[in-house]
Amino acid sequence: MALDKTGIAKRIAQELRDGYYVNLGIGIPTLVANYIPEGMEVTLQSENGLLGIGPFPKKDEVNADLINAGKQTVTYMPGAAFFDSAASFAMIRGGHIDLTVLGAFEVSEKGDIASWKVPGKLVKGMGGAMDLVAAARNIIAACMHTDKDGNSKLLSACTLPLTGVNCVKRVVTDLAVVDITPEGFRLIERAPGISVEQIKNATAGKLVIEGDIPEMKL
Amino acid sequence: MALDKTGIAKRIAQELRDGYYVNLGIGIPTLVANYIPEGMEVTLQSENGLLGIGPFPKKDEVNADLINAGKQTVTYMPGAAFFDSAASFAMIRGGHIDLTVLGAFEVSEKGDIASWKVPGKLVKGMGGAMDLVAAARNIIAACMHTDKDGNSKLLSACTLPLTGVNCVKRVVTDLAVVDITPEGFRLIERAPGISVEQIKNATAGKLVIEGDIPEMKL
Amino acid sequence: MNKVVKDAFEAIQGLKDGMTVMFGGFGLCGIPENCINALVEMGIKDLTCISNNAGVDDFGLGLLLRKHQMKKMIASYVGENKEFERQLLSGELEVELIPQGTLAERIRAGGAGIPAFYVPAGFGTEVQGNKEVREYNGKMHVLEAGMTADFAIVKAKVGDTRGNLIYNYTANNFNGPMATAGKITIAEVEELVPYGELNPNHIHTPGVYVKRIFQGKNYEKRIEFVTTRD
Amino acid sequence: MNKVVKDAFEAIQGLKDGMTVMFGGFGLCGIPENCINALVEMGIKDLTCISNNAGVDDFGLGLLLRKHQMKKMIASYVGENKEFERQLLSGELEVELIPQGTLAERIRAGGAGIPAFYVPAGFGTEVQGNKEVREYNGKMHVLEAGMTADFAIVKAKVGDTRGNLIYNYTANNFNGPMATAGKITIAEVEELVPYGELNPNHIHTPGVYVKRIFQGKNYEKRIEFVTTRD
Repeated sequence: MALDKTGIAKRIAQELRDGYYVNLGIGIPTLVANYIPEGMEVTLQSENGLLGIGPFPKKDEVNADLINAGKQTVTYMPGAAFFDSAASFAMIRGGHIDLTVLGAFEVSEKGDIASWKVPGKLVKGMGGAMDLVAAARNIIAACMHTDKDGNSKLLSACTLPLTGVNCVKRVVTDLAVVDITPEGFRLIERAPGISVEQIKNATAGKLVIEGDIPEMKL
Repeated sequence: MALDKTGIAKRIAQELRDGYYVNLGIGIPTLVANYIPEGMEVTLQSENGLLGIGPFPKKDEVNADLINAGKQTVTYMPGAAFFDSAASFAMIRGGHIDLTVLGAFEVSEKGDIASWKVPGKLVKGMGGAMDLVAAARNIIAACMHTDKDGNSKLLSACTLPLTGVNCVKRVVTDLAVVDITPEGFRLIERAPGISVEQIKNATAGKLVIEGDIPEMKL
Repeated sequence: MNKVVKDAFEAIQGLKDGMTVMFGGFGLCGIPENCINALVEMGIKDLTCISNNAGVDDFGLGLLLRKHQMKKMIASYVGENKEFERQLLSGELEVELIPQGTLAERIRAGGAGIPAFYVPAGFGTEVQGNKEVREYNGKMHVLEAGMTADFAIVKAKVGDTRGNLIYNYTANNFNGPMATAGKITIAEVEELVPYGELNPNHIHTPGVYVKRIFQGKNYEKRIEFVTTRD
Repeated sequence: MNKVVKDAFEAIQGLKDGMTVMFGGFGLCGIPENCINALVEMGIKDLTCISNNAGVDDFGLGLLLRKHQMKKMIASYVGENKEFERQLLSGELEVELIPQGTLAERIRAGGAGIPAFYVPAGFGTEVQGNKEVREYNGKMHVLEAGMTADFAIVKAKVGDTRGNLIYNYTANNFNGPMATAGKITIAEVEELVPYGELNPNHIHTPGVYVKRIFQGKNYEKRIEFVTTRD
């Protein structure tokens, strides 16, 4: 069965390693924070100037001066640090964040990502997404494998305005985990109960399938 | 009579204005701090990361973590701020310092300054001098008018390796105050008892003399 | 050296129609509420506003929008703002979108006397436009320009009478860089203390950058998305 | 995530002959004494050292010089150091002098993913060399490159077990920028505290930059010029 958003988040959480500094985008990526494995120290960065995001506050802890990049109230973890936006993106641009997880409208087999603008729809802006994808050492895109009309989001080339080129390393969708390789999308894992054939049919870009493709363990 | 170093410092102190942020170089410029007019608030910047240098410490106040750009122990004034070297030179380069006073080996009539290197002598480095002269909005060079052999330090063109080009606005020497103008050095004031003729003879670059030249009031 | 002014109205003196103004804040967090309100009341118009976001319909920069005081908005994300949307679609408002990190660095560079620098963000996207590109370390970069403004208006938690500022938590955001990049920088603070009271090791913005400072009042500190776990 | 190491010897593991190493400090103020001493004791050689200054004959980087462990020194001002002088004149030591502000900014840029940027410093001087120049705002500028190192070794007053650092007074200097620019950054601190003890608004170097941290010992904190008013 195809994963729901929570399932995608759970699978992405398996990419975390002890000591990682991670930036989670808005949407599915934010959910990853709920599935950090017990005992693992992962520090979440918020590009508005916080290293060490904590859980949402209790009602009486809400502080207008303490929000995340999605403008939601948050708390901070022991060992956190605050800094300004230039310092925050210096950290991102300088490659000091181990993993970035971003939502995507489309991903190409070359690792291009489109995530910020749909022609004809009102443009709200790219926020920090272009900086994150241009700089992070390790970028995972999180999205549904197809849109609600069944059109693949994993393409040979993106059709929407790009957020960044040649940057995504791995895509985790409701159907599969695929890596970006010089040969195209390489199928790594299937969602539980999803067949290779289903993934193939849902992927418009070149899909490399080698050997047995294991099922995700969630 | 030609001024001594203290006299030069006293004259330069007359350039200070209330609220100025000032960077004083090593040597004569440092002495300027002793002659800040009573009641005037002048904040001294030290390029190693301090805005608000205080007087030298008493013996029991000496702190190894608190030095000026000349590596001397200092104190800090109420209202001071500390920052790192990149931030300090961002402040300098961004033109936020009102006045910079620097020692000079030579100054040209175009406002070029040589102050860091004498061929044949061991080079210790330019430190922050090149950054200061390239960026400060208002640069006063402090030096003797001639070297000990009587050679002028105010030249049509510098002979020593440059610290910066076209940057000095005013030169205060033991003999005179001169401004850099498109026409050359323009004589502004004479040291007490020094004649225009003496200054002319001591100046190798073009010296513009217009009207009566007043004596400095020290 | 008296940097202390009475209130926002005195602080914005000289801020005229057609000027370029930076506003600190991220969303509604750390915005200079008092000065924004004073600009609205004074009706200063044709402003080019540089701010990461554009406020909401009835708060923050949204108030300037509602009174048509903005000619152009330079931001990274304009957020949920219906009036903004309307003015953009009708062509009343010009908008320039800049990646957030590039925006922050352009402002820092403007304050630091760096006229241009290379960043990887935006390469291969419409942000690249006609900008120069160059490869460094096997990766393409875009040449971006430092940015300054006629006025920069920032908000801090505490300030002293010499203009030293300390921000609180994530309310630093664009306030720190912007404070360095205004030809005239105004700081409004929740608490103004005599100079000498702040620990000089804890200061985020040294006073040299601030020309005018005042203690603001009636801070609403509205929260865009109150999200709690209980 | 354990960043805490036992001592300087454990901290410098992997630092090998021929590497490029940044050392924080200005003169003798804020230098990583423990790591310098460990490098001397280990005899690691052919180092390219990036530091604003070169220490004095019998302290700081002067100790590395004395044992001929330095191949090249990159600095803004080498100061009073007879052995340095001797090695320079004899050609044993290569020296590259960089204006102090450009050095600081190149290091900051290296840590911030900015491969190149324009500054006015050095234009028309021998520092310009073959670098690209360009006019901005009526003033000539020189293109300078970001700078990183195999190791950056910094010293802070207080640090926590997650690598967050707070510097004291002017002992921040090059430590802050360098902490961001090492492929591996080592921090030695006078006091190491459990994470959570530092006020997150007061941290100068966020822990993300620091890979290894330890509490140093026997700090001499020598002063180059003790100058008093009494």
